[in-house]
Amino acid sequence: MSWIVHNLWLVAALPFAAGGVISVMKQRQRTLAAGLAVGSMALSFVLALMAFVQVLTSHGEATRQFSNFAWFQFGAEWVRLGWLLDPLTAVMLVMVTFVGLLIFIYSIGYMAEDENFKRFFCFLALFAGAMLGVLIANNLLLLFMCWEIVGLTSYLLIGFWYEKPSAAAAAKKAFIVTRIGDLGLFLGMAWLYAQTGTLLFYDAGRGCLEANALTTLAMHTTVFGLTLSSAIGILIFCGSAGKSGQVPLHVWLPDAMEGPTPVSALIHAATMVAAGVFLLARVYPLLSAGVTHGMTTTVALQVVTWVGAITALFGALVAVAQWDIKRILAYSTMSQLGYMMIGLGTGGVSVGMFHLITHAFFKALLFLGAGSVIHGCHGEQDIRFMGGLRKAMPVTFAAYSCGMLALCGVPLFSGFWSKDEILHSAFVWNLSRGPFYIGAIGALLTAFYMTRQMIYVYAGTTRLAAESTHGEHGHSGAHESPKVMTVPLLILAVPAVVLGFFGTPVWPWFQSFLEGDTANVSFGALGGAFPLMIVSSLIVFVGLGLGWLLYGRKLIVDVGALDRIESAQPGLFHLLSGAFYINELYAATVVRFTLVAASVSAWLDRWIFGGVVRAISTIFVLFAKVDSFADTHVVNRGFDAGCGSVSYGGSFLSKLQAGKVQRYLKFVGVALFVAVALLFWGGKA
Amino acid sequence: MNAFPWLSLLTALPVVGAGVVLVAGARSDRAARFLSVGFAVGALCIALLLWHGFDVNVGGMQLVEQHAWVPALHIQYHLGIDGLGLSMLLLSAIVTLISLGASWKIEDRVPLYFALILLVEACLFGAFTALNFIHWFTFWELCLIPAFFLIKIWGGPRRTPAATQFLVYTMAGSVAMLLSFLAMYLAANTFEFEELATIAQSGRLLPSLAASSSWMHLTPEHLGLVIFAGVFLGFAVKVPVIPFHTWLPDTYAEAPTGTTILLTGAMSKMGLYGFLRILVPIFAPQMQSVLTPLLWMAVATVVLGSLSAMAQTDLKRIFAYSSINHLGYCLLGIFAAVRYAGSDAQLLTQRAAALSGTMLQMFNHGITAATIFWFVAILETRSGGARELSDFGGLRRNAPVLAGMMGIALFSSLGLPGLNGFISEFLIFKGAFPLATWATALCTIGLLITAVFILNVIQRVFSGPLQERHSNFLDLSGKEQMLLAPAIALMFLLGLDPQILLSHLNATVLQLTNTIKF
Amino acid sequence: MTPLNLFLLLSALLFSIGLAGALTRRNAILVLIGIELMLNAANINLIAFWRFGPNPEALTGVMFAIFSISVAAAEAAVGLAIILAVYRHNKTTNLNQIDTLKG
Amino acid sequence: MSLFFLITAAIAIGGTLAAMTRRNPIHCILSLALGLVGVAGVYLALGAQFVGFTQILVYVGAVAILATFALMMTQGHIVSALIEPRRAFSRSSVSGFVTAAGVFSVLGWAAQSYRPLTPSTQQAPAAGAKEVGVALMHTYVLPLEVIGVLLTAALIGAVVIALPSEEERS
Repeated sequence: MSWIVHNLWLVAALPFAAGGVISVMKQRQRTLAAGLAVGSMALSFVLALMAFVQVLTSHGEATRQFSNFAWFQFGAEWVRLGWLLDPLTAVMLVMVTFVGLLIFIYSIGYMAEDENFKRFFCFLALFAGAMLGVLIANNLLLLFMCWEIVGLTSYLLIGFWYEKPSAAAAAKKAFIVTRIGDLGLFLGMAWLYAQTGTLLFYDAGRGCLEANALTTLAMHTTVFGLTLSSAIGILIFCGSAGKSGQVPLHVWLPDAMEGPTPVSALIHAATMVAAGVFLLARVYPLLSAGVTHGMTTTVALQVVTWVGAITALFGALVAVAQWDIKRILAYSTMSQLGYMMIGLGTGGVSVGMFHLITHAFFKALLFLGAGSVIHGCHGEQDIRFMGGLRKAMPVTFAAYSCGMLALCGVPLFSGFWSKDEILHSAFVWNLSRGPFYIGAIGALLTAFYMTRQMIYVYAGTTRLAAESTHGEHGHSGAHESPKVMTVPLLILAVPAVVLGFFGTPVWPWFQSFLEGDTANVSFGALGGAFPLMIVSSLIVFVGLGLGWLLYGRKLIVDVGALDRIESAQPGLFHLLSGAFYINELYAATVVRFTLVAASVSAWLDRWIFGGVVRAISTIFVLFAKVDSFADTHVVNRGFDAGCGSVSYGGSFLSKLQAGKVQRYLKFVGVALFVAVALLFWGGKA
Repeated sequence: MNAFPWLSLLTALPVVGAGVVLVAGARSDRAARFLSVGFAVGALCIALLLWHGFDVNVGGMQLVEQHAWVPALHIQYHLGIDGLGLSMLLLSAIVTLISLGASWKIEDRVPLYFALILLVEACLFGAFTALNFIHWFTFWELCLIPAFFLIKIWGGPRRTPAATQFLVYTMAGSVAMLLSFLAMYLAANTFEFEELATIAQSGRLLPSLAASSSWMHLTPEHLGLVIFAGVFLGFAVKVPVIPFHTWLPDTYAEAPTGTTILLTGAMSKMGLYGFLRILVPIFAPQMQSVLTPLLWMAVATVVLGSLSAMAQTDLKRIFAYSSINHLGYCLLGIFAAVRYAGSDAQLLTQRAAALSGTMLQMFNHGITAATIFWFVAILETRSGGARELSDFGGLRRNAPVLAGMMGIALFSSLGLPGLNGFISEFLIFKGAFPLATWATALCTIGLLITAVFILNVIQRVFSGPLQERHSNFLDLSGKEQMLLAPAIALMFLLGLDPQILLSHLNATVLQLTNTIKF
Repeated sequence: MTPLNLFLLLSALLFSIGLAGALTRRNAILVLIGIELMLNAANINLIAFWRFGPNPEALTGVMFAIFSISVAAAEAAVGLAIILAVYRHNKTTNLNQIDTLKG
Repeated sequence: MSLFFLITAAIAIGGTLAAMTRRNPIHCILSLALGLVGVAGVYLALGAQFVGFTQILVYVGAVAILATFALMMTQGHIVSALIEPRRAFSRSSVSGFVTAAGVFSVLGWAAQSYRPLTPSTQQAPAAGAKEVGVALMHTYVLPLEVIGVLLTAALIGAVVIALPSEEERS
């Protein structure tokens, strides 16, 4: 086993350590903090490259290597953790560290004026560590732990501007909504553990993703006629749906744009949301357990596909009617994640992962570009107030255009290849053509809304000054961002354009790499995929054209002007801009239900449980009352009288106690009289 | 048999401490504070020494001290610890220190207060080491007295009803338990836990119960259930299990925060300790026969506890309910462990996971809850006694370190991986899921709601705009950071390397899993 | 009427005279004297019962009387001393004016 | 029923009556001495010589003298103060007399109606100085010692009580 496999943990540990060190540093040690974070990330990147090379140069079985160790024991068993290096890990490592490194650098510029600069880098580093931990984990438990820490850091970063109540609320929402999904993952994990007795993915034949375990899991059925593997798979999918913003757990993702833009780029576009897809890719053997020769599929994969399809369409539809530049991208991200799910469900790991990788680059690019735009417009995020930025921010515009074209799937850009492959696998899916049609519509919409955004932001003249009251900083006009921000943009633009060539049907290097094969150039494959490519290209161009038709022909001048769709179909537009009112629906149902349940529970506590106790105590009090009634009116009558006479007698006796000795003596005499009389006549009787 | 009496020494030390604090502290409050901390540190040192000398491969009792006490009634002075007892001793010692730390600002009758805290500690030590019912019961009850006075004298505005409710409620449970044990004594002629367990596991307890106390012509099985119900009630009130919990929120809210720390950190563990030490070895068949209601109770404790916490606005009440919720997971683990009879390897593994998780959770919850209440105490003193959520907001601006450290404690309570709460909850769920699937699945709701209300606390206290009146709110001083750091470090330590604790618990767990027979 | 009854009657009369004196006189010394009289009446009873009792050889009644007289003497001595002390304090022996025993 | 008894009884009754009714305390004490002599006679009539003579020694010889001294030490210098005012029918004296009469009525009733269960048939035993002395030195030696101690204590106590206190002396 090579050095890098043994020490793969360093990839995750370095940023963690950096985060830990930064957390105890002084607030003003800004340069050091940023340096530590960037340095650790750079080192991780180097290590990731080494790991990549290691995988690249090994063949067959050797492409998957792991290193396990014992963690703690319970009863007779030990819980073992470990890390794993396989093509999936390697490619993700490189992507995350590379994108992460660029975003770290970008953040130096973007956050330069923030007073909590140091804390930002602390959180970023922690996030990177946790994310890399997810990638290298060879144990679902370890993966889950890092997964949760990813969620935590996401929470911290979304709520980074904690003084904004909306940011704090968005952070909370993100954490809770993803946690709902995580509970499914948690249960799935417990179930898997119970069934297979291990959570190690690969453990020389004993792991839970290896043939022995999978055969058993696929054989047994459980509720609803699901096979165990599907049931567990669906539970695990809950977790990834939460993280990847799949319907119905998507509501947190648009709100998460409250965080600083680099965070949106890093976490909510490139890496964390992709972790959901990565998780599914990781447990793909489980999801697909029981599939024989690709003829049938499993329930779990169907669920993944359909949820992905719905999300893809949903995100694309809603993105059409957004005004916030980042929200458009957020819904777009959702939609693209849906594509990945479709790809994963219909075509397998390589299809989904390819889009994941290309998407990570161009979406990070788009977000960073959006961040640059926001930075240039002094914090303005509403595209209605932008416009004409092509001249003001040429570099940003150029880079952004690459990203936009890649996202739309314009031929030869990276997004084209990966999306096309998804559509292809959806097309040949044997169960239904539904996902394919949905995917096609989504692609059309994607091209449409991106055109709309581009035109709003970059075309025409600036509308920023028109609304001078809105510009908080009082600057006039937009300006280009500093080099520290634009250089990462340009670097990212390169893979956004060319990365797709690593996975074309002609030379499916990426796919073969993931499967541990060597890729061969075969032009024959092009023949099968070619018609579909034409179709999808057409779809994209129709979308672009539609966008230009609606927005480009006659440029927007007035800030307050209605959207073209809004003026044509106001009802539809509002439905879309309100994201189908899912938030409101949840607020009215789930949230309300929980709140009601909470107050019911408090009520139960007060009136039922407390009530029983109170009833019992009341019964006792009642007894006491009855007793006291009897006392007052029956016993006490006598008792009172007795008391009265005692008190009278007391006062009488106290008068007797006058200190007169003779009077005392007199009583003795009387007492003697009485005693003798009693004795005498009593004795007689 | 009777080696050096470490355990007696450990129990006696705080008692001596209480005396010294009362006498020496009469002159200066400062002396009282430092002396009490000194004695608590001494106790912790002894506990750590025990920890160090503990033989991790032995499942049974160690450091046993056994002397006849009242031979006619078979009452013995019988002490000993296994892994569970040891971890509880350590927990009590730590929690006492935290409690003392959080009580530092008490100004009224200082020596008495600190002496009472030390007395509680002594009672805890006594209860966690005793192996004879009467001996144990003495400490169990004795514990209530200093706690009662702590609440009654230093509590909040509604302290008197709270203290009375606390005392009467727990006493009622104890009385039921005492009666049950008397019945068992009549049957088995012993008060020894281990002997009773042996007798019960060999199936001789029920026939002799029926022979000795044939009450209302019940069958032996029913009689066994009645006896079990009595003992169960005693522990259920202490833990508390919903619906026997109504004393808890009032008590925790009204008690001075230092006392709340002791109550939730250590005293609530006495109930769970009883479940593991007494109910599981002796009454496993009875538990199994009423397992469905028991599981419902566990689910209710988890879910309703967290939901009620969500509905509260007072910080102390929130965390009071949160305690109920967290201990509910322990109940789930315990009940799931006794669900199925048998001893095949699979079952034993699940059981071991559930019980390991339970014991770990007891320790972890003690540390975490105590630390959280410490932070509540800090918030309380700095804001002049405010505890309502609406009293705070935006404190992170002025007190970033406080926000960070308290955040860590809160996330530990939430069950964030990397911190201590996660491993125990995972083990419990891991073990309980195959044994009691639906109950475990329902309990995950509790995990979610816990996240909701804890994040809510963070949001309401630390985020948002800073309230005007807190503009002078001070961050933690260096000294406070130094004091709190060990607790936080412990959370990380146990979260990252739970084997530290589990290695000591494991032999005990193994033994316990094997005692569940029917 | 046996002789015993006569003695008893005499004793009762002397006792009542002593009692009447103790109750009516104002002078503390005279009250004390009344009490002494009552003691004497009791002694008469003791002697009479000894004399006419079933077992006169035992001398029980006589002994009782002797001891009683001794105690009475002691009592008289102490009582008179107390009266002296009280007088020195209150400048009176009139019991109507001495009520320090008042409760 | 001897004449001796009747005489002595009459002396006793008369003396004591006078002692309790005379207004001049000196007279009272003197009458008391007479009455006590009568009681001593009654003892003699009952055959208890030793007790009778002890009675004379103790009461007539000591207590009466003591009372006289006490009287003189308290109010002896104001003769008029000694004479009690005539107020025979004041409320308290009437109630005193009534109480005494009541007591007498029940006691007398009891005394005259008493019937011994075993009527005595024996002669009066001797209870002279010798018999009493033997009994005191044998059967009753412990009570004797105790009474000795008591008397000593009473003596000392009386002295202590009667002593003037510090401030009175100075």
